[in-house]
Amino acid sequence: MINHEDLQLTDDDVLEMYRLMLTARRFDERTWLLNRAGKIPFLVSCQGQEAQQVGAAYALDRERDYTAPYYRDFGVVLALGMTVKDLMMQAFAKAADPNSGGRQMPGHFGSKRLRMLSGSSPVTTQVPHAVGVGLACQMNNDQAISFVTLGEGSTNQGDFHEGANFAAVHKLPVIIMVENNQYAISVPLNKQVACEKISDRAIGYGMYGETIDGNNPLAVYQAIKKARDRALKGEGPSLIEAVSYRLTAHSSDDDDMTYRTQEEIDQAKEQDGLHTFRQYLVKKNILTDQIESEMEAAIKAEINQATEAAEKAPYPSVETLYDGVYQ
Amino acid sequence: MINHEDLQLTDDDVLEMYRLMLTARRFDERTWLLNRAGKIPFLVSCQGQEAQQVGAAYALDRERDYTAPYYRDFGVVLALGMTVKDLMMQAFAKAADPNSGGRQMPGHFGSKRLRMLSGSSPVTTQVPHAVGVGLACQMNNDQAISFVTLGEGSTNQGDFHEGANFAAVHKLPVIIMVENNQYAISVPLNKQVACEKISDRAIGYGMYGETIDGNNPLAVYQAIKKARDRALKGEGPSLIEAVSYRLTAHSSDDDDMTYRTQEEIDQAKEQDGLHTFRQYLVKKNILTDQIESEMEAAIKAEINQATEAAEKAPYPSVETLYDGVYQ
Amino acid sequence: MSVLSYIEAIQLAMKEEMERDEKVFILGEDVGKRGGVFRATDGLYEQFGEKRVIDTPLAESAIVGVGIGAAMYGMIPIAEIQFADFILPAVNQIISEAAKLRYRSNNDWSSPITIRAPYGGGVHGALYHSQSMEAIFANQPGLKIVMPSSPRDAKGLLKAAIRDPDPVLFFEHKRAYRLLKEEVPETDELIPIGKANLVREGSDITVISYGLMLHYVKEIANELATEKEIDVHVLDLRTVYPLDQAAIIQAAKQTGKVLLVTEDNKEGSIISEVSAIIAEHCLFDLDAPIQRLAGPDVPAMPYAPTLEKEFMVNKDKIKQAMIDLALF
Amino acid sequence: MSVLSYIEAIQLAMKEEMERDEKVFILGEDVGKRGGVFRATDGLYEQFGEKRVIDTPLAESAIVGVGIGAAMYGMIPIAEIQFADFILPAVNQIISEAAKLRYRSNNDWSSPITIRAPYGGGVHGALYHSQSMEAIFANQPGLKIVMPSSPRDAKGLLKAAIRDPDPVLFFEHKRAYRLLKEEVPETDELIPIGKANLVREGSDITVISYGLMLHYVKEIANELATEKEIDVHVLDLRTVYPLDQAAIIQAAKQTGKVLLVTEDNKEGSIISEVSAIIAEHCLFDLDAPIQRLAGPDVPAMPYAPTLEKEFMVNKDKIKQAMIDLALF
Ligand SMILES: Cc1ncc(C[n+]2csc(CCOP(=O)(O)OP(=O)(O)O)c2C)c(N)n1
Ligand SMILES: Cc1ncc(C[n+]2csc(CCOP(=O)(O)OP(=O)(O)O)c2C)c(N)n1
Ligand SMILES: [Mg+2]
Ligand SMILES: [Mg+2]
Repeated sequence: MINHEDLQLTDDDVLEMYRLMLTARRFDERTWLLNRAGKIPFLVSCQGQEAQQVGAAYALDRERDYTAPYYRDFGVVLALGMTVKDLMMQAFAKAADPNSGGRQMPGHFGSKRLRMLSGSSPVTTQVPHAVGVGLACQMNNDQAISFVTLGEGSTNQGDFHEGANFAAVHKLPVIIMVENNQYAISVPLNKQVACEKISDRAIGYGMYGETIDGNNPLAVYQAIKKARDRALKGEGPSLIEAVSYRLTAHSSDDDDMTYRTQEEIDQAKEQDGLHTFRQYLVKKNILTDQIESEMEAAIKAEINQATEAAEKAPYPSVETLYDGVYQ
Repeated sequence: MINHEDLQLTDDDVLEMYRLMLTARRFDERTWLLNRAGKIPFLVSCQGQEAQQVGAAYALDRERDYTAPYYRDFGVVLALGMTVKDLMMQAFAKAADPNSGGRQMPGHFGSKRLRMLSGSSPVTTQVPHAVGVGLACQMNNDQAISFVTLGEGSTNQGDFHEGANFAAVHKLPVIIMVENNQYAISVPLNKQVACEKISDRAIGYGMYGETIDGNNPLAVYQAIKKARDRALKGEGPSLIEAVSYRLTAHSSDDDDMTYRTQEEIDQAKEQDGLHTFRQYLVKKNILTDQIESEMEAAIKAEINQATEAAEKAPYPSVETLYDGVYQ
Repeated sequence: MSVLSYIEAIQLAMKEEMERDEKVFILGEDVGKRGGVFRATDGLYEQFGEKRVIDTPLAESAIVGVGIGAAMYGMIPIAEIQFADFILPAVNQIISEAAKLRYRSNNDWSSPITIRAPYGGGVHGALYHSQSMEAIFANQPGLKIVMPSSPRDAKGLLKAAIRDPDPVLFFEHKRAYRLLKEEVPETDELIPIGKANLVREGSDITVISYGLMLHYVKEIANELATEKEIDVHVLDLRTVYPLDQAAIIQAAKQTGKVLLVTEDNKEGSIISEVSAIIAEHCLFDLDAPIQRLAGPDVPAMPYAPTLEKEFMVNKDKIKQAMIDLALF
Repeated sequence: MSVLSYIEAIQLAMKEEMERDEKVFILGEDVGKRGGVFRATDGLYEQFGEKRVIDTPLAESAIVGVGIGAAMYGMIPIAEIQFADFILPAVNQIISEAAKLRYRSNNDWSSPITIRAPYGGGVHGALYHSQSMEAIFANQPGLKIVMPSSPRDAKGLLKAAIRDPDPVLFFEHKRAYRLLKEEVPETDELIPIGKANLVREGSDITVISYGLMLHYVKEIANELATEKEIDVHVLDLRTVYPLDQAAIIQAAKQTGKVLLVTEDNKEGSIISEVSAIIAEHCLFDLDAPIQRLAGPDVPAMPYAPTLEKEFMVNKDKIKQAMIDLALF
């Protein structure tokens, strides 16, 4: 495993990264419980992808850069400043949801304050948007970059192609990170694409491409950091493929046992970035038993409070239906 | 230059290829005259691309294969059995136009009899169609392949990406030939793409890719022949980029002097496939002065007759406007 | 006869057509092993194999475009769009290609594709899993748009769509999938596309609708007959494009008081065209302004239950509109 | 004041807005060196440079999508779609994204993009360079659709569209580009979006239209006043979505006899909604059925001049319809 010291990351940094990953995981687990208890109608899960999400977000300038996260990016948005309470408000579709005021489903992120572009449900539309932000950064000599994620299945949409090509032609400061979790709902990778690596698509755009272990947050951090440097130096966009595995069903509406086996999942769990990174931190003596139990307890408390607050919070009121169609 | 004997092409074959190329060129030249004389409202030109068009079509099984030619493919459709008269009927928008009965603009080809898919004006939509035909061939164990062309600018449309990826995943008998003539109307190649070769896009689909000299009909013949063999053997689709240069304005409505220089064009003319292939045939003593002058005379006569016939032919009658909306 | 749900009727229609004709095949996202995210293609992958029930890459323009190509070859594709909201990347293939292919080739080529897509709200689907998309396409000669209101209709209309020589958009209401159940004949029933269906004769008011809303209208019509002695004439459009003008005109003339119902946003909806047809042909037969009941003109229904409910046309709103019109 | 053609007015509107506000930029196919295939951006590349007049790759979904992204950042993009017919690959970006961005983010984000596209027939453009595309989008709350009928309107409306905080589709009639010329004030005139324009007061019949057709209607109204003493009330919709209901209702009531004109296919067109508004609000003010004059319901106008002429709504057809209605 890459050493965090070599990446100029402090022990506090990696502990914080782990805390964010763990928060995303525990939040996700809680929403499954809430869903099964009939308290929230829907969820879409990040389990198995926390490492790449937090590793990537950590490599950004979180005071400057623009992001267009996709629906699984709980790790990304937590790292960028969305709180557990914000996300719980979203899960419960409450008025206090900062993403959409309860208008959109969970996982549809967005916050102008956080320079996080509002996302929709049709996949891949965010790629051209992020490219447009990159164009605007370039036009305005803004020393910021534009970071966008999507699933590997979504790279087959025309908008991926058109957006990536546009970014490459204009050498825009854009990072496209593909979170390859091996499935597009039920469709396995080999029925989605025939190329060896999704990052091979970069060649056809004339941009930098690289495939990395998405289970290793440090590898992702490193790749995104370098991509960011290239972007700021005017060397153009990058296509980074982070490979992991979707550990849960696609969403609370899915039954993944209709198309894959428990053995396959169990095998993937051995690579789960949350656990391997935990082991790394334990071995380095950064994560002690005490720190870990305090961390778990704090996260649990935060999630409990958020759940309680969200349960109590009001829904958007009926008259607001008509607001915000036009300015 | 590749030798035609090495490709198992007879002298008659290459003479016929030249005749088709020359026919396309002379036809094109005539339509410019007709347009400037106010006799036809519009044309789109094939000049500079005849070599790749005829070379490719010659490599197909013209009794079996399916094609989806794009608007410049006068060389392709002449090789496939469209006649000069047919094309002149189209140029004049007459009822006898077999492509559309005068409903579509020149260059919008289609004939069920010739297994030539009907094309439209929005670029690149034909790529998924050709892939669908490839899928149907595979489903029906039909020993035919599906051949589709488009301009290099059009490879930036989402439909190119989606169609190519679909073909690759299902290993379909499809050949996508990109006719790279360096311009998309006024936009030069370097403002369209940043990749080194359009055929590099093949890597991202996991299909075979190759860039060839589109001015050499034998090189194109060879590449398409091999791609066809791969397709029939179940080895999947190919992306062939044939490089040439658009010698005329984009269409009769365009003024290319607003965005490129006459010097650039003059330089490109030196590579013009019609002339270099002519030289090859002359050097090989296949094209003698006598054969050439007879050929030119015959083509001229054919074009004259076609023009006369098309001028006299009736327009579609007014009542037919309402036909063919539904079966 | 057996009792089938709306989605079972749809599954059965496809199964029967695939058994009948080898050229029929299905393509779409998750239609294979998964049997569709709503399970409309349940069992078909097992029965017909992966070559006839194709899990495609996630790319709607290719799903439709490849389908059109296969149709040009002579196959009969059924393309599933996972949610109607996600049909938009395929609009160019549908409008520029499928709808115009026959016309532009002067009747030489055709594109007998059926495009199925679940539409409609009331399922906590939020902005992008709740929309009605028909109006976007309901001005494209060459296309047909079918929206069944019951299991029996769903089966008969889908079979007709599959056999139709022209492209058909087939929108299925996702809330109807498991809500509606009825006896569906085991015979090979085809219900003609392009014809509206007079589902109830009445003399007081005329209500014209389609899809799930029509189901509610039927139920309310029965309630009003007993509760208020209001006798409602109900026309199910079934095919929302092109419209069955003669049936609309006749239904409007029957009572002279017309209510049109859709769950789509109001401005620019299907019922606007229905209203225009009536205003053009039956003006002097009308005793009341032509009423339209529709969703509000906000982009789509939000996720929060308060807002979803406020958006959605429901039985209460329909009933009130019918009573108001009867009293006019 | 100087006399400008419709396309000169459009060019000038962009030039002035780009001079006024650095954030305004143009992107599209061939808009740069070439100055646009119709030359609407003529001279702007030279004046503002290649960073503000961007020749994009040939990909409409990216043109709109990148524009939306830049707009989210705070820029003001003017996206040119070369022909309105080729807007279809961008429909998902327009409807799912631009139109819904403000609403879905609860008013946090917005997308002040203007999308210009030349539409309309009568230019030997055949099936795919002649279409009217507005009806496809005229049911999407969050969008505005503007279609000017004169040079002065073109300039004032385009400037208003560029400054509008929400996405605007701006359809320009390509035959009007050089056909229409008039005095255009040199002042910074903004014409409000969302308001119809009463271009002529009259007492016999009301004609409502937009775009090039409105221009013809105006001309004929003047002819009929002298030739036949028919006094025509003419309303220019200007914004075809969302419609100015109050102005439509008032214009309909003014004469009680209404003719609606569009060059689009009839079924599902803008004028269907106009008719429905009138039928809902003015039924008892009407003295004649609401007439619609439109293109026939065939996919689009063919290339052959015989068929193009038969398809196209023209002055003769409009005049006849106006006389018929006056005599009703
Ligand atoms: C345009 C569009 N088509 C279909 C869907 C339905 N859908 C939602 S997620 C998904 C699979 C996405 O797979 P991938 O891109 O690999 O992302 P993952 O969910 O695996 O993270 C599909 C088909 C959609 N949201 N948008
Ligand atoms: C979807 C779409 N957008 C725009 C156009 C207008 N247009 C016609 S040809 C063309 C350029 C095509 O360039 P390329 O693909 O390189 O083909 P070439 O004309 O050079 O052979 C453009 C922009 C179109 N026909 N379709
Ligand atoms: Mg995935
Ligand atoms: Mg080109």
